[in-house]
Amino acid sequence: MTTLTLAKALNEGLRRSMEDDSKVLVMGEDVGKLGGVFRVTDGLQKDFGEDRVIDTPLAESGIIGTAIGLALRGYRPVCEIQFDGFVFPAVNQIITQLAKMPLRSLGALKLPVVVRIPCGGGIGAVEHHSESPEAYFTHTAGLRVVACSNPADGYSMIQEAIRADDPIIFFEPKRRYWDKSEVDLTATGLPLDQARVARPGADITLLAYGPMVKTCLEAAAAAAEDGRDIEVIDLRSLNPLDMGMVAESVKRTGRCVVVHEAPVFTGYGAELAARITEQCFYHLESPVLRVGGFSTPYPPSRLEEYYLPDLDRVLDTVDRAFAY
Amino acid sequence: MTTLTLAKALNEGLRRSMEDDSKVLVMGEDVGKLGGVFRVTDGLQKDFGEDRVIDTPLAESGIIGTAIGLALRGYRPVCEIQFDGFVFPAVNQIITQLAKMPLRSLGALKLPVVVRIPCGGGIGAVEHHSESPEAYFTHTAGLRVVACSNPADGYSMIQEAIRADDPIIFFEPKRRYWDKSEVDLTATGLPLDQARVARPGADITLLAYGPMVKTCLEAAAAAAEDGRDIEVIDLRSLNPLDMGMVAESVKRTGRCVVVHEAPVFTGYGAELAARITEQCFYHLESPVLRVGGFSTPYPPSRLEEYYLPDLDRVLDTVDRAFAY
Amino acid sequence: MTSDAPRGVDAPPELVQLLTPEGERVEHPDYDIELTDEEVRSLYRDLVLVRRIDLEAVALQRQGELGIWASLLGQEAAQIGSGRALTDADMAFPTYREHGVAWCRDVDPVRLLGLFRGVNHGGWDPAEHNFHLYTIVIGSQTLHAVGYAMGIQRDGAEAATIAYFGDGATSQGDVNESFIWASVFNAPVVFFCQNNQWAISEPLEKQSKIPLYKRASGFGFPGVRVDGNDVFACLAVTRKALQNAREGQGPTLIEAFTYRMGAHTTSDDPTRYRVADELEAWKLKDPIERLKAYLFKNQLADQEFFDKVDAEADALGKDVRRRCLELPDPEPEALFQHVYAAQHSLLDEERDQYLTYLAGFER
Amino acid sequence: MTSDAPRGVDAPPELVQLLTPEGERVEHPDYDIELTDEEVRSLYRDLVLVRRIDLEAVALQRQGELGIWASLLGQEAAQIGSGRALTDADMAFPTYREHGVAWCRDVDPVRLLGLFRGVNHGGWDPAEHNFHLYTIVIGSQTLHAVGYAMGIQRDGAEAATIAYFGDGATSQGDVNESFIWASVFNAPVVFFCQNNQWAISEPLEKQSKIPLYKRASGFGFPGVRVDGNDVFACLAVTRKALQNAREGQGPTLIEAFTYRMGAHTTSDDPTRYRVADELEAWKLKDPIERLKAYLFKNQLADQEFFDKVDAEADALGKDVRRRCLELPDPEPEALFQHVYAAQHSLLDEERDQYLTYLAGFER
Ligand SMILES: Cc1ncc(C[n+]2csc(CCOP(=O)(O)OP(=O)(O)O)c2C)c(N)n1
Ligand SMILES: Cc1ncc(C[n+]2csc(CCOP(=O)(O)OP(=O)(O)O)c2C)c(N)n1
Ligand SMILES: [Mg+2]
Ligand SMILES: [Mg+2]
Repeated sequence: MTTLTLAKALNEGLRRSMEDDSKVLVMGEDVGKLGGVFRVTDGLQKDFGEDRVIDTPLAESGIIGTAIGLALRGYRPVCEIQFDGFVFPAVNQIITQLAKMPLRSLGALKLPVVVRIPCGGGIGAVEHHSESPEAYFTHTAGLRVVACSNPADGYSMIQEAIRADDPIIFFEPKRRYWDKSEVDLTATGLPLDQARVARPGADITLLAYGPMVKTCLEAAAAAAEDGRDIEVIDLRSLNPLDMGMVAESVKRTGRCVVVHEAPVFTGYGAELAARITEQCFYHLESPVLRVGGFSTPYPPSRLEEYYLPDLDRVLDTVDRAFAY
Repeated sequence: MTTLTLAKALNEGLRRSMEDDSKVLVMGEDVGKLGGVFRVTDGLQKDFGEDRVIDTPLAESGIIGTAIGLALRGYRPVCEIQFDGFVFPAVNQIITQLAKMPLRSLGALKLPVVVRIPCGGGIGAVEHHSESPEAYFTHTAGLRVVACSNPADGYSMIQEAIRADDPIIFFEPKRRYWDKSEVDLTATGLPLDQARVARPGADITLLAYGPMVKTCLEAAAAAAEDGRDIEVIDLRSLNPLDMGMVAESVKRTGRCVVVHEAPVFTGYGAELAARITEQCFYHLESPVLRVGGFSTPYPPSRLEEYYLPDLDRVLDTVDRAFAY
Repeated sequence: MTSDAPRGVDAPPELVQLLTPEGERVEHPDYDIELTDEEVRSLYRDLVLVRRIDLEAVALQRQGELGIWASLLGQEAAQIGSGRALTDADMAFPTYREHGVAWCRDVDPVRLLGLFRGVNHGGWDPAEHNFHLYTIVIGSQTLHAVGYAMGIQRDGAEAATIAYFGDGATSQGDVNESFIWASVFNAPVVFFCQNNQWAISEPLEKQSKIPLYKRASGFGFPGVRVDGNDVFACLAVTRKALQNAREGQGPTLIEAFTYRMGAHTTSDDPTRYRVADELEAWKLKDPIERLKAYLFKNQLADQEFFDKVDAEADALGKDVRRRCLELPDPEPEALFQHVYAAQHSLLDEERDQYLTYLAGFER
Repeated sequence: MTSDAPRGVDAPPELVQLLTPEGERVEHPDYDIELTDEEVRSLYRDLVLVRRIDLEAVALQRQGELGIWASLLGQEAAQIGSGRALTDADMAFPTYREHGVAWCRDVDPVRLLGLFRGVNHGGWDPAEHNFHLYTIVIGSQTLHAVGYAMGIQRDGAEAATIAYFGDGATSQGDVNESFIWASVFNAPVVFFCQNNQWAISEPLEKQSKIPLYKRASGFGFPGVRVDGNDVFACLAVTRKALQNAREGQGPTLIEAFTYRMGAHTTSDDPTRYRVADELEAWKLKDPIERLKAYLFKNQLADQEFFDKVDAEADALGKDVRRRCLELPDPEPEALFQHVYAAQHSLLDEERDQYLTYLAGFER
């Protein structure tokens, strides 16, 4: 076991993938000498060379489009989108090409492309640097969408994502990049599509992923002091969803609150609520409630503490769930 | 009253808007001499000239980006995206600029841009010509999203959309372009954000918009023969949602099925289901069920009859709702 | 653009032509081509056969057997010329209109019909033919071609890619980004733009004020305009550009100056936006007629040869038709296949539920 | 690029310079400029003041009063030169670094700080200053500038727009699309690219193999490279390009060859990717020093003048600092304001619920 930050764990995961498979490439803006603005690719270009760690022109559509071409030639590109808000120029290549080309080829083509996206707010940044665009991708058939929440998962999940033969949108909670925890550098083979009980509990189920897992754990700890036993599930994979674990938990607790940073309206939480309600209808003591961003663009940073779900808003919603 | 197809009704609505306000422009690929591939802009260039009906270069990002600039100069551009599947190159301009610029300006700027998108399947087309991308836009704060379902609404809604000061994504169900009905050409002032009871009923509420309204009406007619009284609501506005009308109906009927062509997973129906469940929890006799596309890219046309929700699938889901 | 001329940003101003519309062989200082009689005849045969396939597809569409068809009529020389310039190791990235290139890459014509008939979105294995799937979203494939070319570089392979696109496509951001990437990485890629003068109803002036081949100069690589109805010139110019690419000299933009003699697709009605005269003028530059005239004049082929090719074309047309009608409709299970390479629980669930639902009707 | 020279695709090969780094006034065949002594002094004053504002902002960031700051250090001449070329009727579309242009457009410097402090996303009314909001998504604003210019055309107004962007931005699809639109519609727009040699850590070679001003030739309009550290040349070249645009001669691409003397932003650490020597070399070309030398040499200003400007700069810095600290934090209600122009039921509901929730804490 080693203690690593999430950024460093991802860096180690990338490094190991590149060592294991010479077809793995890293590409994006400033991923080379700079090591990425969050240093997730730090040192990789020095060790693997400019042909495998590619500083690209400043064009996100170009990054994904050429990554597709490289994948068609047998490479396994790992693309970095510098910030969540800059994925949109690449959305056409992601939605119309990356997601659909395998089906278009009737299975002849595989596109093992990983698109890494630092996501979410809470770092006091300017506009476009704090977005949570996961719902755009979970709604896009043909993509797998995952989000890591801690160093150990980051280390393992990035390697599994690179090993997978499907295109994967890989979300990294940027405000957790500097959080540290124990990582087993020898761990391998964790399935990419399994959720994780981050904290077992009996009274209500909190569903979260990425940055909100920590917030939910804190909320659960606070609630425990008041004698409320909250279960927190870290979904890890958003598409596909580990519905087995989710349904088991909600049926057991009878109540569920979903937490994410993205706007609630047509957000990923809507899918969770709708699906859970359908599958657990007779077990629900209250409707599945959602805590998330408002139906507004992400606000300037001096307002983000109001915008982002925090311990208080989570617990307030938990209370609302118990009020039914 | 005049009998018009939906395509012609939209054409008349555009014409009237252009007559009423010289700042209204129409722009897009092939909107000029050709009148658009669906002829919705037929004859407009002849009558209003090339400066107001602009055949643009083949670049969707350019269409929206320059429309924003024109709006900043006081114009009211109505952009045509030729087919739903080709909106994605414009998504960056729509999401990061069109939707967010008014807030960015603290209200100093208004962006009265209408983005017309022929949407949905059922016309036997090739890939990318049958998409239902509404959820990407309903999830994007700062946009209004509407969908017309019939000639009378099309005629009125396009004019209201052009008159509105907010950016609007305007969906037109392409397989209904040739459906005819009565249109009152003197009608004005219909609020853009109100749903409509397309068919009153007492037993269950069907929610639909755009192309699926007709399908739901057919399903309701068929169900009536079996003595089941289905209410069909045509949402018209997806964001904002006329939750008042929806909740009133569902509370009254106790059951609800949502129907759309887009994939169910993280689709707009998820929002409806989640929101309705929260607001009508004690009234629901069964969970809100969803009928929609599968979690696959839109299939080749010889499979679309299987992919698209039809009368049978809607009624099967209604049956499922009653089985709870 | 000889290989020893400076590979700068200036492209030659004239149209490269090796065969006049009247079938006269002409010389060009920078391009030449040596072809055996047999090769010339086989080029002719290819032109005729792909036109025949195209006509058959149009007819099939008219009869309701295809949902739509994008005709290559008039663009045969651009496609056969460039397609025959490719080696087996080269990789081609087509639009939706490259039926002639597909022919050169040994893709069974019936395979092309699948997507137009609506039984699939693309019916061949790109790796088997080094011919990628048809791409409908304008311009997207140019970036794939550059990425693939970057892969070739990393493999140290002796190969290049060719990216096909139309005049309208030059306006897309992706196409321009692909120029940047190709230039910056010196990628072995040839950009082959068939300027058929129209993007549906929009004439070239809506996309560019200057000749398209000059676009390359803004990105630091050579552009050349070739007579797109001259199969010799298309072959020669593409061959040289590919060779340059393979030798590490980077990308070239080729503008094949040609004409879309038919409608944009079978859904289109060109009488709404263009005058008949234009078509008449271009008919005089027909790519097949000029090669036929050349063969005749130079006694490289006799009537018997032409008759034989025509007969072969007819047989091919019939065969394509027959096999088109035999194309099986996909089963509903196909909806759920090949979406993901690995298992996907959501899709499995949806498939199982749906097949159960369908089975209910059979009972 | 004189106005009577052919407005073709060839851009002049050399750097336009009117003032050497040593402060010598030099002639250029195509560009000249007549400035009164007072105007020269006022240019100097602007350069010094905007540098001072910039330094103050950097200091404010270091002290935690701003979240981030994008310094214009080194780019003052490019911004003041081009900014002063604008008439009131012209409209400017900046990136996030155009503090000097904002100054020329009479935007109170404190207004610029709002977005960097995090109290808003853009704190001025663009129409009031004909200076659009800062745009962070690289390249997006170039299309807005072209659209706005198309509006000017439709209005028949005597005005032009100027679109600012960096060297890195030239790789974005949007920027290239904006070139196409500008060219096709002959829009009155000037593209002003500040090539400061770096896009965060990536040197120019990652974006282009050839000088950036040559990009324009591929799109059919003139490109010119100007010494971006020479305020006279920037003023002269931009003035002429704007005039051409207003007169219906279409767009021009100006590449202002300059240098980002600071970090990309205060979050950046340039020592990771560039050598200190580079900065030293560029310091010799400092835009302010050369104008100061010129003023001295030509006895257009004495020490008293320079002292006065410095004092004014200090006062301005202090004032900006004081008013920055006074910027009020937005109230939570602001979350919900200005998202839509008209009423929006969903937002109303969310606002009401949230404010009720917040009120619960006050009790
Ligand atoms: C991104 C995108 N926008 C719009 C379309 C619709 N469309 C199909 S073909 C076409 C014109 C293409 O013109 P060009 O590039 O010249 O190719 P051609 O069809 O003439 O071969 C258009 C606008 C599309 N397929 N993709
Ligand atoms: C679409 C997009 N991608 C990435 C970024 C992150 N980013 C901010 S500035 C920058 C470099 C810009 O370089 P350049 O255009 O040369 O302008 P400069 O900052 O040097 O003035 C990058 C990559 C962004 N803002 N927008
Ligand atoms: Mg064309
Ligand atoms: Mg730069």
